[in-house]
Amino acid sequence: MSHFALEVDDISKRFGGLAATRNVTLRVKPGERRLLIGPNGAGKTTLFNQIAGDFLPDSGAIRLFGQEMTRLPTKKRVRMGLSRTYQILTLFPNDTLRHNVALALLGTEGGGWSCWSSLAAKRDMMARADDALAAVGLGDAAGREVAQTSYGERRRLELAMALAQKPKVLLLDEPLAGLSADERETVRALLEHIPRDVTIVMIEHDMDVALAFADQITLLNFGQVVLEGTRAEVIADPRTREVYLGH
Amino acid sequence: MQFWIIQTLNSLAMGGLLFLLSAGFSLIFGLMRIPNLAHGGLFMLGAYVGAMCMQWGVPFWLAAIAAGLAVGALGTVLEGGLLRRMAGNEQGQVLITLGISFIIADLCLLTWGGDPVPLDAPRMLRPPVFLAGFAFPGYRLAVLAFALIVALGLWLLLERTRLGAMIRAGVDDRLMARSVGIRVSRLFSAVFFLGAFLAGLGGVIGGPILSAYPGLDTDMLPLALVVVILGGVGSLPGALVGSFLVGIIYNFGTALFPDFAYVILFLPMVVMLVVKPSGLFGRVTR
Amino acid sequence: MFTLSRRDVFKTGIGVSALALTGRAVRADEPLRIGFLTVKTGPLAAGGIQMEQGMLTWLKLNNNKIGGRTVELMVADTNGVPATTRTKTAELVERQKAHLLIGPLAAFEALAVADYTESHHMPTMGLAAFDEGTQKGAQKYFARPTASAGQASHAMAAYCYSELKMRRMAVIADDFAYGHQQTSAFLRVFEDMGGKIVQKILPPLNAPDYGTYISQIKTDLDGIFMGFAGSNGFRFTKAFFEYGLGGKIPLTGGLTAMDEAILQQTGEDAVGIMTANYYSAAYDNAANKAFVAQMNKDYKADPGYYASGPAICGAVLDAAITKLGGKVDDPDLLINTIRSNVVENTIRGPVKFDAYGQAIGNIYIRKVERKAGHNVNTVIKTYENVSQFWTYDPVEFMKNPTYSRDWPVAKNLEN
Amino acid sequence: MTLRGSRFWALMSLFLIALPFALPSDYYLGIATHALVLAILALSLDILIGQGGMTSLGHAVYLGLPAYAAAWTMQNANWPPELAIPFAIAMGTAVSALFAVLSLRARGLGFLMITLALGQVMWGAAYRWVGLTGGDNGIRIPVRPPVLGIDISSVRSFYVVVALALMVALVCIWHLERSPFGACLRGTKDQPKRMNMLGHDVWSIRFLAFVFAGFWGSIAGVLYVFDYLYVSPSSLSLPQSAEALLMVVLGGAGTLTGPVVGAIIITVIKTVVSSYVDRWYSLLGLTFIIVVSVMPRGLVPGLKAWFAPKEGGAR
Repeated sequence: MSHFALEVDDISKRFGGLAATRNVTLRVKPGERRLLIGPNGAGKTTLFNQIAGDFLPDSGAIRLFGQEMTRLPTKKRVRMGLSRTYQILTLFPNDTLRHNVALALLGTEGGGWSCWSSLAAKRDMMARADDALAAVGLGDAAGREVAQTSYGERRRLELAMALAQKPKVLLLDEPLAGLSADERETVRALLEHIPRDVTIVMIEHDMDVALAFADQITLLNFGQVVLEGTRAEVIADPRTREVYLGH
Repeated sequence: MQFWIIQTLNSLAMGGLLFLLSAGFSLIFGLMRIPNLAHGGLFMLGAYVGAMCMQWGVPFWLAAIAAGLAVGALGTVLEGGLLRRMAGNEQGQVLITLGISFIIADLCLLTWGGDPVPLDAPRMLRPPVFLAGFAFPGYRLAVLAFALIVALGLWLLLERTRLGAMIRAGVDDRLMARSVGIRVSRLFSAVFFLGAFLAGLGGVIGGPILSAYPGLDTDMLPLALVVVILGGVGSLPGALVGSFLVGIIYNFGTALFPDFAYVILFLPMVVMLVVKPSGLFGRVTR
Repeated sequence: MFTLSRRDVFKTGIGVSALALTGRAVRADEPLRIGFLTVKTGPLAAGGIQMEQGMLTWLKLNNNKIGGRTVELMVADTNGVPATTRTKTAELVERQKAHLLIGPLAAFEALAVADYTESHHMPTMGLAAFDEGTQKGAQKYFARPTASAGQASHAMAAYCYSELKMRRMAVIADDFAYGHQQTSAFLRVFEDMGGKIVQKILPPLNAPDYGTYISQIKTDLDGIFMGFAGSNGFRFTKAFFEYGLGGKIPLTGGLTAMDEAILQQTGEDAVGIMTANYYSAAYDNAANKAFVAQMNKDYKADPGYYASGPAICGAVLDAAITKLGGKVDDPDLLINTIRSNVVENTIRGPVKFDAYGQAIGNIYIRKVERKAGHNVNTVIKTYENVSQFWTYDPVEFMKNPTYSRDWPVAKNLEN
Repeated sequence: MTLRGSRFWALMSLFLIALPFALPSDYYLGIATHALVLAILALSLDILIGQGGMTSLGHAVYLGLPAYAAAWTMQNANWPPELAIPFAIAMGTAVSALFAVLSLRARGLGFLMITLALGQVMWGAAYRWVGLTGGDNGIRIPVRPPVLGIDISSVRSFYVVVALALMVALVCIWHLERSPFGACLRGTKDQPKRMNMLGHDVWSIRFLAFVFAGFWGSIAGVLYVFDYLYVSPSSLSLPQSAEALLMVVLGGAGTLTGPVVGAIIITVIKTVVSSYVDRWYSLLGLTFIIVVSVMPRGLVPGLKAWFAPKEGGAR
């Protein structure tokens, strides 16, 4: 069918008089690492929100592996293989890390309607939650409450939750935001190790890590795609300087 | 024809009364997100204090101001002493304001007894006004006029003063208000005072129509809720339009569909909440 | 705390064993324990407080004795909530071992405890005016020395038709059972005599304002009958005058439309309003004069509907228990004596009971007069020996539905 | 954790078994019964508040409506209680499903207002629809009928029924709390958007929680009418809803014992303390203010924190 893992086809979105997204087209191949860059307010997160289904575009289409999902509710998109992390941490602070990952697993695997059996007694699910945590180096912390972990650990928990869902396409919204140099290196290594059957679209401001990671880069400004290309192409293009530095 | 004219006048007069009741409620609700369930109690307390002042010989309008100030002061104390610590704790606020309303109701009963206490309108406003062959109470027209004056005053306060600008900023976005250096706690005290003042004032102005009696608080609070839900939380035009809307629904509704009198106000409230939870003029969505 | 619970255990033990032996045998010098159900908190407290004042005043005037026995009055506050009334009744009966009950205030409260008091064989002096209590729902251990909801309305209707020569009238009442029963009773007698009720308006009990209803009142009426409770009669009358209708259409009313409790507040607007009641603070007999004087002295208020009821209960009980020589341990004997007695000198005049436990007595038509800046309900006509069934045959009467919103059907409404 | 769990159940069972022996008379046992019926109502409301973060001010609907349904079918249609009870519970639950659809349009204070408005509509209907409900006079049941041939007319036997019902409710709600569904429900309370992004159907989770609350509320409603043998509009009024809310918040939302403790305290103030303190109404108000000021999360979590500081997160 389609050769693209994620296909954003000419979508636009207006809020009142303000155009948040203007005719954005994005075609991401399976296994690709795509980086979205652009100054604050360029519409990167707004674009993510539309891909995730938080709100619907006014026009255009969004497809996942050729399957139409423009108007599907978020939960269906997740079941189709889309996962996402947030720039601002949204975790369940009074629960354990294991519990957090279990909620992610319940989201894709179902089983969340069971009202009688104990969640803690779902050994299989708990084991997989622990595996997911171990994969991001949090194996020892599985039983701790989120409130008792460091910021860097929470960033990794975000990643563990998304990866536990075995996504086909993963949207990462600034996974390095607010991390120290050491932590950044840890997360970078984790990202490197994500297998290539997961397609990744990432928003990131840390150019050192991000540029090295990305296959293709898309530059957004004022809700529009300014240019798209490989690392070298985008760095070389004068429009990049223009967008970031303003003339 | 006469039916329509006189019920329209009734609706407007009641709308005016409801505006005096709910403007303060809306203000507090909108800015501080506090569902002040003691608002009915403050309104009733205003009516009793006004009646007491008038028994001491204080003229009506002065009594209204005095009751407003007294209730406003009480509101400020309650806000600073109890509610401020509950910021963000919705259930806590509900519980505390309910507790306050219990105490106000009980102490009013203890102080003024159970019998209704009448409040007399100023003498010159008492006789009915004759309009095209039928009589309409002069005082109710005065209440309408007074409500419009209060609305205008509040509008000027909100739109033309620095305090008003801060309040509006706070209603729209509290974080932003804080970040531009508004001292939110003092602003909250001021708004709570204003809201409670309006409740106390409204109690006295409404007194000649409603009088002061035990249960006035629980009769009035749901009306304030309906007004605010219909008009939209934290919006002055919303409170005004909501008040007149409730006046119209109540007067025409009970006249045309008397069988629905007990639910006439809550059905529109349900419909509004289901269709447009933010109300007609609501800026606050959740 | 500990001692309290131990004493309770002890008491319970005595109570249980005593009950097992002799029913309710207790020492003779023991006080007469009266459970008094009233409302002292919440929106219905106005009437409840007056009830208590009336009871205390009567006891004070009678040296705190009924039938020669010292009274231990156990006052319970029901908050006007049926569930609480039920609990409080259980407290009075089971924990405090009341010999008899007086109250409660509201009809729905009385209905909530009716089955309980009956099954516990607890003699109860009812005060709430609801027709069921002494008609189809009549109970063995129940006696009401005041009036059913419709009892006074019947007389008012007769007075309006015969004496005031009214033919076209409107009725307005609170939209709840007590209001319905008052207006339906009025409607029945008035229309049976030949009059017409052309308009029936039922504002909700918690109506914030009567303006909208007053605007609907027809202008070509001979009179209006009001079936209001609490402070609503006062609020309606004030609004009636505000809308310029005062003096244009005569106002009449039932038991509580222009009660003494709201009479002063209504001021000059009240003058001329005629209401029917089993009592008036202006009724002229020695018992009432003393009662009113004491009420004035202690509470600076004229007794009305709520305060008078317990005082009448006091007199009725006094006569019955005196006759029994102070013995109140047999509930059947007590209630039968109460119901078979004729008491001449209560503050409402003579009282006797019908076969259903409802008092037969005078119904007064009272007209508000202003004397030295003070409103009084002057008695202008006395209907003697009025039964709750008026002049109808009780059996025939009770074949019909109980007075309600829908019965009797108002056939002459104009719209 | 399991140890603590089993200790809780042992204490709770002991408490319920000991109560009839500890209380000096049937009168007090009757009050205990009233309190436990309301405890079930408070527990049901706590599914919404404590687990789901949805503050309802109209929960008395699920007390009053099934009470009316049971009373009406038994008194006016002569249904046996074996039929009337399931019917009443089904009806309360069905209405909760309908009201959930309407209420879940809004969140936070909007939700509170809409539940309040729906409650007022039901109250108005009960008050005004005299032909069906008897209006303010309500519906009486002369004697408590036997159910399944078991005589429950005495105070003691009915206490056993209520205590058993409370235990069943506690066990079910305890299971609910620990279950995957409970975890999801609490997730929607803290982070609804994230739950959505994790693939959960947030609306349906809330809907189901609302229906659960309606179901357990309806059980309380049926017990209520069997307890008082009377139902009137006051049992689905705003004060009754507010009282249920107060019980939950006073005792501590999101805990199993909190709503039970709240129900007991408020019932005791209303029925026992009010016999000794004239101004008990003020005292009730003062209690709310003090408890909320000193222990914003309620008595049970507050006391736990008091006695075991720095344990955190205990439920």
